[in-house]
Amino acid sequence: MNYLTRRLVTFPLVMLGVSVLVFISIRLVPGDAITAMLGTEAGLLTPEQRAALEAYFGIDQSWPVQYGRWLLGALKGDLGISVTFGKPVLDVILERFPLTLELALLSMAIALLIGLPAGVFAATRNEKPSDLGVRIFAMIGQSTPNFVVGLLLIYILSVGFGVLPVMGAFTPLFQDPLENLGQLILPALTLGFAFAASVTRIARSAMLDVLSEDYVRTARSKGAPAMSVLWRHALPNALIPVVTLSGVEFGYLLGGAVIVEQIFALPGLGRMVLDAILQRDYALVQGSVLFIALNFMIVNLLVDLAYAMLDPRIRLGDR
Amino acid sequence: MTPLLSVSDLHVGFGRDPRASEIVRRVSFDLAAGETLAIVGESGSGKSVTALSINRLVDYGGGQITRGSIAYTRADGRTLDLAQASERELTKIRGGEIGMIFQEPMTSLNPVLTIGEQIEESFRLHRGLTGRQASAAAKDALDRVRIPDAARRLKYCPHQLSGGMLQRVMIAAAISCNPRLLIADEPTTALDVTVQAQIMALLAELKRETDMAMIFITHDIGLVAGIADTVMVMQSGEVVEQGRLDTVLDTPQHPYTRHLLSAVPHFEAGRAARTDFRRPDTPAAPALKVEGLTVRFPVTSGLFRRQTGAVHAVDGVDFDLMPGETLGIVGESGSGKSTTARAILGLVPPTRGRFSANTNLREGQGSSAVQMVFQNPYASLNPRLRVDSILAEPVIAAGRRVTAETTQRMTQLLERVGLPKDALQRYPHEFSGGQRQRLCIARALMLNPSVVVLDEAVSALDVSVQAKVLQLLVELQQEFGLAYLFVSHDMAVVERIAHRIAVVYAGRIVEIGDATSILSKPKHSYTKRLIAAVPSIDRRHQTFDLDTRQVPSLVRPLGYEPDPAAWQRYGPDHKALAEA
Amino acid sequence: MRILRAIFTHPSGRIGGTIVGLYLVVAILGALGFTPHDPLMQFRIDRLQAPDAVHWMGTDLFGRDVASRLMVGISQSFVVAFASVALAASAGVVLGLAAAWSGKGWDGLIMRIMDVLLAFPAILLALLIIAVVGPGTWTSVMAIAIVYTPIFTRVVRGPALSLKTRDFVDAARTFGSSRYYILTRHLMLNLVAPLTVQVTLALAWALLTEAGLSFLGLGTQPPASSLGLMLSDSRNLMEMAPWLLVFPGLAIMIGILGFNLLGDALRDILDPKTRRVAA
Amino acid sequence: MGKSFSGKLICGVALSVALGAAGFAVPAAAATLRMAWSQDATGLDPHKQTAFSSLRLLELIYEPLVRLDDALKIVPALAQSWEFSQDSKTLTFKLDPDATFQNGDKVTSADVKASFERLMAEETGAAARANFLSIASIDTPDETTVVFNLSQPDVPLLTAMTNINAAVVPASEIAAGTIGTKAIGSGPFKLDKWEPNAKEVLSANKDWAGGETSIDGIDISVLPDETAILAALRAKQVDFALINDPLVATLVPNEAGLRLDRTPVLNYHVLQLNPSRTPMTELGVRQAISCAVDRQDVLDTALLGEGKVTGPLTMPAYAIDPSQLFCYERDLDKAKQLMADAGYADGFSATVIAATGEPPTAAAEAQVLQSQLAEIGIKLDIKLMELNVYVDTWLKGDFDMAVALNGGRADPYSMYNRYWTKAGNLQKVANYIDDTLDDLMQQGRVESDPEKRREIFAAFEKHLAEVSPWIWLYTSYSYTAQQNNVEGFVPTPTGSLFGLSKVSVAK
Repeated sequence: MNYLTRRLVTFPLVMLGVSVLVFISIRLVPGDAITAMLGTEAGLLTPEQRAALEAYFGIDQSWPVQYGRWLLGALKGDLGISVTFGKPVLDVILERFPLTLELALLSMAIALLIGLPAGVFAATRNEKPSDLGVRIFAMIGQSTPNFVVGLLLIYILSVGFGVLPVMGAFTPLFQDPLENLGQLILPALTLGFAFAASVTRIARSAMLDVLSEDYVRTARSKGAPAMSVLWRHALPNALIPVVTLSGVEFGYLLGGAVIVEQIFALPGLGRMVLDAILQRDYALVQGSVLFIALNFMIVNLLVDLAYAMLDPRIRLGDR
Repeated sequence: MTPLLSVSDLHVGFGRDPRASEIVRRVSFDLAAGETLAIVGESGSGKSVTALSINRLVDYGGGQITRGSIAYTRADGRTLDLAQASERELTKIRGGEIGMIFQEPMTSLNPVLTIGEQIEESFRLHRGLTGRQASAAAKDALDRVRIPDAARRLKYCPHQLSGGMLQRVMIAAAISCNPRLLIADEPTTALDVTVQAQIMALLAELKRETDMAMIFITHDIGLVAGIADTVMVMQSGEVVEQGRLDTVLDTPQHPYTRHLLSAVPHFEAGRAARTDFRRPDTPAAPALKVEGLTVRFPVTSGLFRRQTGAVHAVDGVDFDLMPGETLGIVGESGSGKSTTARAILGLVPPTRGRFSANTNLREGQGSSAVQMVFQNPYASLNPRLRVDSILAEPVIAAGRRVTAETTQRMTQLLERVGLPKDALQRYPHEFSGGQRQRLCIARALMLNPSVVVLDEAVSALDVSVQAKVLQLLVELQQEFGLAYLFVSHDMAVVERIAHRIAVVYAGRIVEIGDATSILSKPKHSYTKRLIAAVPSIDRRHQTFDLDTRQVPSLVRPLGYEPDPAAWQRYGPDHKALAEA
Repeated sequence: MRILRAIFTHPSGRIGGTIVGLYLVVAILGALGFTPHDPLMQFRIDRLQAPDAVHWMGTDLFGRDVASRLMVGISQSFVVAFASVALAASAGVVLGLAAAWSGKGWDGLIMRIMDVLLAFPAILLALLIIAVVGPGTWTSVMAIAIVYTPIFTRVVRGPALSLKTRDFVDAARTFGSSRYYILTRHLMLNLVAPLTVQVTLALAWALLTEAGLSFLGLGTQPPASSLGLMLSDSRNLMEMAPWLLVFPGLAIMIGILGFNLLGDALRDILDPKTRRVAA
Repeated sequence: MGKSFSGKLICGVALSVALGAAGFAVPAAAATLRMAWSQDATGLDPHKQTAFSSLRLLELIYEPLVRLDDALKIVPALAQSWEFSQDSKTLTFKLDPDATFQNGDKVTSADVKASFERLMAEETGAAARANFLSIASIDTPDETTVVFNLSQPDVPLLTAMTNINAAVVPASEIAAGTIGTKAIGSGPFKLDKWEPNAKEVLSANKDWAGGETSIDGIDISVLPDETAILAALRAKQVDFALINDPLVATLVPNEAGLRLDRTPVLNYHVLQLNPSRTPMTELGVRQAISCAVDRQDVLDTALLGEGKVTGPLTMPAYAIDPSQLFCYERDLDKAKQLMADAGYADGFSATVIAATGEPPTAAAEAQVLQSQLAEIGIKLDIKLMELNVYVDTWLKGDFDMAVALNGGRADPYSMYNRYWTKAGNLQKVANYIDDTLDDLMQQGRVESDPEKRREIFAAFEKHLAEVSPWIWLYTSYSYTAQQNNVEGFVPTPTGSLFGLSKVSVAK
């Protein structure tokens, strides 16, 4: 716990760093909310008009003043108003987050459901043809850009079968679970494909390591049958790298899968941030990047907790 | 009566073509119920592979029995050839009829399962017990191996127990189903001497209690003297000699057996101590003088890591070391002996105390006057550097240029420590453990030091190699007039090299003085216990007493200072800490 | 050269090594201009030709030879991947070693900064960097490098911390070896193995990231070609001219497969722990 | 143990397939039009928004006084009739007495006055203000009459008023400061819900003065990838879609059950030169570039021929046959000669900027132009930029050349006064002006006789093509794709979707 509390103490520091970084970098990008709204017509504005719009978008003051104001608000839980949505940033983020969270969970479930058994299976067939088969499949999964997978899925389904999940919308899970799943299954498969591949590879190599450990030999010397050796003795020990990987990937997915959301037209966090950047919606970019960073760190914390659950050495020792 | 186990013409190979790479050849032996067979050999002799072939765990290590049979008589009298048995039959036999314990208790227990779960497993698998019955059985098993407070310990995880305790847990799990054969693969090698004695005593007692046969694998022929009925000596995968214990020990036939018995250091209670050095009567400048050396590590807790106490790793150690003299520092793990050595080399900052080598160098800095040889020759040489770079490092560190003269010294030293001339152009992994330790010694001598600190310098080596390296050290000492600070847990080794001995316990020297005197007439209770625990071929059929005392905690509250040492003299050069 | 022999006796190393080797040859040929046609030459009359004897992989929207562009694209993608990974690895080595060696304050500071970079969504970080500097080969390199630096820093810092406590480092300290000597000869030399493995895997990822950036129009700038750019350019022509998608798609898949296989093999060869498994 | 693994695997896949299939949409024949586009509106303030994508949405909700029909003729919208005074200095509108806002209020002359005053106020920050600078004051003699008093004759003003930027909004909403957050217009559809970059839900405005719409509403999905739009059309998930990329649009007719409509638009593709930078300062160099560019070839390659080569004026009423313009037939020899005369026989290097994906063909155009100009020794370096970065760079005039898709207007003066007049707001982008251009523009502004105007602008167009500050290339099409059962959509060259108010969906 000591270790975890110490991690929690560094949270605000990292968040502060992220906020400064995003604040500065988004402002360094040429163009602002005015050119984003008006395009080349912005050239028709008189200086007075421009000043009025700058005040309207809240970009009329110096950076430090803007940052200070924003930070004070953020500390009070007010991340500002999104100029494209005309709503508080936090509301916008929370509207988009359920989809992103669900998509991440679904892809992770797919990945673990396929990757874990495949990896364990491959480890027991070390260097045999079936192992090679699993590994090559995994590598193909890892080596295909996900926009290719996504485009192919859409093409094959729409041309070959004439069916397609509803795109561009998101029905909350509790409103209509079937429709919700229908909307998310393709993107989740697209993301889960590569993710499953990584899980397979990590699980395989971790299992191989663990299977050569002394305690596995001990279990065998006690007459434990092969299945018990695999699932009860070896797997819990091999899970740590799998948890690490899943945590990292899941953390990334919570940041929104920009490309897949783009292809499947999902209104998720990733596309929202991308659009916010393109439309120079500074408050929304700042707020959502901060939110994503927070998610990432919370997931990392959860991963640490998962380690502790898996491994009593971490649970009971004070790291 | 048919023997319990009859192995004949066993061949075991590894790799893609097992027949071409046989590690074990032509091994045959019989073992009767209730008897103990000791398999003795050095690393690579095939002793462990032989043992693992019996319960066929060798299959999982990539090995394969290529020829021979292992006839095992089951409880119902039927004989089964284990070499041909199916995996299904084998799962029944493993754990149920043949138990096994391993060398490293720390890694041989599953770190994520509790002790209880791991012992219960055997009962579930072979006795069909579940739930409360299984835990009750597990508690009984722990009681059987004399683990105090068994009910609570069942919920512990492996990392919460010491090595000795874990090995008892291993034994508890292995014998839980009353196997008819127990295979013990170097079960005490990783343990301290006193703990080793406890485990040996436990095994002997269990053997008396049950009618269990045992195969005991070891590299230390002295260790089996107390427990074995028959002995089998192996070398390079083959059996070179086998027979009754007394016969083999008293009238060894094979040269290798004779070599093991004679050349290898065995503890002789001071009779084998060196006598080639006498301290000068008039006070002379010591090569190294250590006064009041104290090393403490802070113990912190809470969010802000406030210091709440300190580990008193070394507490007020004084000694001096004359040129040409060896001081052996003896103690068990956690006693502070290695920390002392490391503090002298500046690897850990001393909290207090002074030490001076006979050159005027800054304290706490590595100096060319004091050099060190580490325990593990595999870890103390950078695997990515060539030998010439390794030997050049001290020279470069001392700010000197690597000249032709340097290279000449390298070649000379390599030759002196017995390494081939072309060694300079090779990498550490091309050498054996013993050769690497010679390399380390050569490196330590590059700068002509006056003191060499040898931290368990021969402990990781095979027994016969140990003897040769010790011999080399003695020769070098005489040749260069070196002073050695020899840190070791192995009384037999210390006896061969030390002129004087300091016994360390819980961070303090409890007894110091002339080697012969201390080894033959120990005065401090800890020294006595330590010496009593040392196995020896002289102590044949002698059983050890069970002793479950633990090393006291070295963590002290903040500001704690120990009482000043009260010494009691027992001779011209022999004093011990007075005991309450 | 010992390592080469080891790679080619390892089953997946043989395949991976061959693929990567072939790609390197193709990349070098492409970079030196030994292509069947001029990759930039537009034969606009022959646009969108299916593969035939003259254009083995067909032609694109501009009538350029896809095979030639693929060769140049491979070399371009390799340049981006290698350069960004080299940058990230060097930065990671310096930062990781600095953090591991100096400990306490510096360690905390460096690792917190890396945490900031890690917590920042990677693709957005790359996007912002590119938007600020303007797209181009070297901007992509920089962006990918910055995204990977924290990963390499962690990869270096972990083993460096454990190497720091190894006996041979202690031995060096007993001689009084300089910090520079210990860092370069004892730590860095021994980090080569874990780094090599990480590098081959990162190369595969860098290829994918380059493709992703190109998909968003932020990677290599036309008329130069890269695997990612060829793929993303072809997405709206997928039905009219499938060869535009198929060949670069296969090229990127097989290339990444090669790096991954090679990485796995190197891990087996260089990591003593898995070597034991193989024995 | 392999068996149980594969068993689990199959179960998992089967489960997900079953779940997926259940969630797939069944094509429905509702009276709600399901529509898709790839770019969403960026805001709801009709006075401020200038992006095409925003205008497309706002045209369904708000109404201007007058609008353009499919032949670019000015037809009534909120105003039933209008007339210029003799001296062209007053413009009087009669409002439709039935016109009501979606909040139930009547549309009155006061609303018109308030709307234009808001548009003209500098603190509003409306870019369109520049088109209405001649309005001196507005009188409202009665509820349905609005009189615009002009400071000088301004014939193009009426055309400018057809733009949705001149929409009439409720005066009460202006007072409440809710323009831009609530969309309350007088148009055929009401905005029920807007999730930016995701979807819009529109319902028919039953009280619309323009008549009754035959659909109940429009559901718009934003599908950023146009191949996904095509897939959605194929799967009958979408009834109607806007498509930007000709590469995607050309695939639509191959599909039975889908129809593609294409309308030539006023917007023009152009290679902008920057005549303030050497060597584009030289007339000879600019003309050489014009001669070296094969406009039809660029069109055929980058747009698969989907468009029409054009001169500076794109509106049919004013455009002249491109063959009459300077060097519209590619002439490499002449180009080389011009280069040599200007002292650049060996060519030069320059950078051309283009926006990624805006238009989708920008990168391709740049590459063909690069290849064509290479033939006279000009080495172009292509720099693709994110749209906003491009706009920023463009507005600063910080480029050698730029590939652009610029907006066209029904009136030549409103279309080009920003660039080719001495007082033009975007002179710093155009960087070229001469007396002839400025004179012709001023004449065209005040001339109300259509025939004379045409002559003035024909002269203007010829001169502009000859001095070649920019190289006008071609106009493309706006595409709408629809299921065959969608009937009655009439596209216009402005790209307006107002025609959706007449659309019906057959069952």
